[in-house]
Amino acid sequence: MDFFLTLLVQGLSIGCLYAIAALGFVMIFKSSSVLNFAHGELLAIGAYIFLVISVWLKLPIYLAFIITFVGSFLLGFVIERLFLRPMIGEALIEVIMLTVGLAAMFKGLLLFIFSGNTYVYPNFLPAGLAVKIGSVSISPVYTATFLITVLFLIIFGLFFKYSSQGIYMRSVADSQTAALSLGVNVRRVFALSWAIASLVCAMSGIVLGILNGINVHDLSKMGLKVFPVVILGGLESIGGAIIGGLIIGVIETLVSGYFSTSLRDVVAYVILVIILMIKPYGLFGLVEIERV
Amino acid sequence: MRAFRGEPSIYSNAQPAKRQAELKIENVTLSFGGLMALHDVNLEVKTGEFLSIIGPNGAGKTSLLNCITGFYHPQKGRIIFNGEDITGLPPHEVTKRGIGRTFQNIELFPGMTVLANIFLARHLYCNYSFVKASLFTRSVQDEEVNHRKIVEEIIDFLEMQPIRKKLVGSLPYGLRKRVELGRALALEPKLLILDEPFAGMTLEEKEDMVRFLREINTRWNQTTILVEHDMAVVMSISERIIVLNFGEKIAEGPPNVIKNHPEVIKAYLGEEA
Amino acid sequence: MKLRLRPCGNFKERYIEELAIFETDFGRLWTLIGIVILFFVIPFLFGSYGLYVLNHIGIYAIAAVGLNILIGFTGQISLGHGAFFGVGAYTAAILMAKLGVPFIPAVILGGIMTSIIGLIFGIPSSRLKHLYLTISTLAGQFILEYIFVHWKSLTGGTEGIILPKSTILGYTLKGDRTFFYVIFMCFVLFLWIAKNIVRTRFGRAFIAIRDNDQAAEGMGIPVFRYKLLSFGISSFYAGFAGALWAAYTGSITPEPFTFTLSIEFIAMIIIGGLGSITGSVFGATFITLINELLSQLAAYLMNLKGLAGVAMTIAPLREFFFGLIIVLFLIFEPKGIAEVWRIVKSSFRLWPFSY
Amino acid sequence: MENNIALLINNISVVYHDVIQVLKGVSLEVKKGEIVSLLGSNGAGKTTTLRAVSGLLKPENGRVTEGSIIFEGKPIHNQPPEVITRLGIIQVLEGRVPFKYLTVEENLRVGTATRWGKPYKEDLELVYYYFPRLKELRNRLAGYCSGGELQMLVIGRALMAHPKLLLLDEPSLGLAPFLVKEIFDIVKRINKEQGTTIVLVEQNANMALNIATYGYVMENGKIVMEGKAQDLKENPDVKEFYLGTTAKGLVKSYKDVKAYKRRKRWL
Repeated sequence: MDFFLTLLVQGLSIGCLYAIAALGFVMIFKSSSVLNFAHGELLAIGAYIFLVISVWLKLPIYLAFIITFVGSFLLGFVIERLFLRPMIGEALIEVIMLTVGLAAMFKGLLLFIFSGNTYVYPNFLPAGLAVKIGSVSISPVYTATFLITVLFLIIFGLFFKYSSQGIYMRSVADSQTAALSLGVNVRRVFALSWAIASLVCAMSGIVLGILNGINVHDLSKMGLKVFPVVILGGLESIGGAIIGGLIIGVIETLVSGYFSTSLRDVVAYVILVIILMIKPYGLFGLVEIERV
Repeated sequence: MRAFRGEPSIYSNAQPAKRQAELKIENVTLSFGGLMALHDVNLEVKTGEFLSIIGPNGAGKTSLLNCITGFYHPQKGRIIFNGEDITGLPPHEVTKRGIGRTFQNIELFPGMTVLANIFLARHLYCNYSFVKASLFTRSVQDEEVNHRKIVEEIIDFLEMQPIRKKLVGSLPYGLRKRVELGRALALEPKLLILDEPFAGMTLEEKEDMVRFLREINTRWNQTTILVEHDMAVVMSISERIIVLNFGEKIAEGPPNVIKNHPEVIKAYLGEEA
Repeated sequence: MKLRLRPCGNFKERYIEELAIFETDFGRLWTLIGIVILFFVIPFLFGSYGLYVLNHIGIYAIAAVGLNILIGFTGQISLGHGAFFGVGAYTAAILMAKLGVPFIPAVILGGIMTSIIGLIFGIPSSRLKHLYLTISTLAGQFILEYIFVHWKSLTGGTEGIILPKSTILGYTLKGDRTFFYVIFMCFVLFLWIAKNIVRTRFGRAFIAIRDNDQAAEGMGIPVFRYKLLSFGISSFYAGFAGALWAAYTGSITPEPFTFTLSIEFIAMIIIGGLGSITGSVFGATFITLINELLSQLAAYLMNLKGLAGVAMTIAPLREFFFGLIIVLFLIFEPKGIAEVWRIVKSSFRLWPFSY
Repeated sequence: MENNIALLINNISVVYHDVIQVLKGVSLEVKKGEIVSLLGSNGAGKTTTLRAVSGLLKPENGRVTEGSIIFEGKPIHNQPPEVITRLGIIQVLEGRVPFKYLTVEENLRVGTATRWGKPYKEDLELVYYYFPRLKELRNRLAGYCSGGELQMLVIGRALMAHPKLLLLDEPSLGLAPFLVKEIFDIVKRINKEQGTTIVLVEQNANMALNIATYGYVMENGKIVMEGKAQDLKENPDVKEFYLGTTAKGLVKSYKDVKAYKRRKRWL
């Protein structure tokens, strides 16, 4: 039983990581229906900016956070302006393919600069975050992840449901022409969503970095891991991303605990296919409204 | 004798027996998530008849058409076409049995030309196998040419020659409706179902459309069901009219009866029609 | 016989004339000349490395054409074609190495096996649409990859399989030139079949499903059956190409059949032009050449004495440039090489009078 | 007198994709506070004219190549829609394009995009005042609303932007007769009570000329006729080809449609 509990807690913690890694992805999808294949690379970029500032330049942690966030926010802006804006109006698959190209570019650049080595951050999390429930103890990293996940869930939930900017973003994803006709600044919406997404990615990248160390290959793989997570929850749903993350995290840990570690990576996809056959729009996705 | 204008051979050569279309709808009830779209609707259509269905928006007209054509499946009731129960069949099977339709919001294939759109409807009558098609044998060629001829006849008939090679996406609304009619005709339907084919048309285009519909109905005995809001059109071309309101049939009869039916005036036409 | 030239208007008198692939006898002539050059000149122009690259282009082009039928014509995006290519390769390898099946049936069975797998992974398309379907094919990719690596008794795990020499009717295929003929004969045949499929009722139904599946259903097209057919055809193409590749390279490991290969296939058809058979060939050529060029460059730098140290760090730039080229292509010519080709052709035809 | 003019379209030509010319020298003039209706057959260029004004040509790859469009004294042709909508010109698209996955109230809130950050509660009440039905539906997804409700929604959505000039494209498309009447009544009321200038593109010429003060007839990318709404209603050609009333003033019946096509004199 203890073994199961340990696995469960571990799974939930990993699930939180997946969830937080998925947030930026959902952000972009919700405003422009683009599947971002460069997601993992955005995570990596955020993590590396933080690494450079906190470890190599030895600036204080809070400053490192601020600079990373501002930097990645701007980076998202630039990416949108340089690469995605010329694609407005093109078919979706071409835009998706463009993010594939971006992924290759970023990965190549990161490997060129940092090579494939793994780096680690210094430990800066306060020890007070460590929690012990009965015989199971949770390390500070996981507590922090959990707190950040909940925080983002609330912020984004409120943002998309109630704020004007959030509603505009959803309207653009729904019908660009109608949004244009009402004066929604579609280009600004896109730019903003990439900027915010990139910021969220940086946050997730740092969290992942604290836990597993920073490695280009690992982080870019994480970008693919996000797909089953968000699809499971339903592409448009923030809450769904979190629940999807938790489900996949728990099942993966249980499978690698009880069966074999090699099954770990593939089990997420098997679950995904099974769930999609039962619920074609994920657990919480919008069911397509079709009328003839 | 050849008409001065295109006369589709699928009509002029068709055996009357092939045009038989008896539709019976018995106690059809349909609801979406608690919302009653159709309630206990009964109706009958005979071969060669021109039936119109009118009613306010959201009265269930399109839902009824969707039930007939298999896009929706009613919870209760039966739909019988030429003696066969077609209630649970998927749309493509219904089409195969001889029910062709147009759609309310125009469901054409925007990336294809007018010609290709209509050609697609000949799919039902392309009989060659996959192997033959991939080798493009002589028999496949002959069949293709044959269908091409029929498509051109329909284009002629609907006076669409100038736009044959245009992409449908670039056409104005009224013409798209006409392409949709052409596509439905190419299915050689026994029963033709038209969902608001006159919407967004000018008077002139409506006249053209009336001309086409009347010709296929009177000359070739095409059984037709029409859903339409334009009273002038409905009153002048239908033999029988059915009025739906809130998913229920509130009136049925020839145009002059419907025109003066108090309930219809109240629910649909407005005080002064 | 009257030579048919391009008319300045539409003067065709019979519908059969419009069915022809080539509008003029010049088109037919050029194709004939092309085929003659392909089989009688090119094999002797290039050395073994040149033929090696060409053979890869031919193999990838077959797979890309198949994928284009699925994505470009039917509108179902598959991210699993890299693995499908692998399924074909493994099937052929296992048949040839373990059961001693000769080359021709092994390659064909490779295609058939893959098309069965493709059909299985196409089943979700009955319920899933758009991106949800795309991701389920991604799942297919990873599940197959897992099988390649972990079903050791069948696939040999990471060590892979070494294939025996391929023989056709007792004649042993060896050397790049012999394979060139085999590959490009298949290439011409498969291209022709693809052209035929897309210009008959099957192709029309595919396009209809891509453009508007509801309306297609209303026109009497059994949508799910056609989606499956499209999955079947495209995975047959991929599997067949994979089987050829396995026979050509002589040994296989799970390594090449990753998600990256799937992406490269998609890059080929997008750069070539979605919904264009010829475009897929251009795309396959382009991507293969870029890949070869970049790795040659990296190897060249590696061999330079002074640069050997730097070369290791320069290697990742290969990936960077690959991405950059895709991005630039998409931004500046989103309709693909097929569109460029069309423009070039039409301006050549009308030269010297543009417009 | 000059200040009285809200919109002035001065001899504009519009070209799509750099090759297809749709408008060939269209001029029209809209006075403040009036309703102008634009009649004509499909493909005559009515929608294109509206798009040229609202700036929605660009996403369709179209461009005003000649002439000018002046709104309240400022040239606005070939400006992006974000700029034009902020001047108070809002187009209601043909075929009702709702945001299907947003609720009715969220749809209305998108209408405030031009005035981002300003309070919107009062505007919501105003829309609900004109369309009480929308209030009942406020939490329903727009994708599940019926045609009439959607038409109310898209007009209401445009009202949220405080438009000075409202461009309505075929509001009666596919609506039941009594709904058409209701919608037109409301449009007329909005014009009266809010002082909104309205340009109305409509196939239902009868209704359109009833509420309009001035009318234009377009054919083949040109204006072929213009005049006071009253005068147009009396014009025999308009009667025959657009209103469908015969000389006696009775509503035309299609019973006597001839087997050949009649042609308009001015084509």
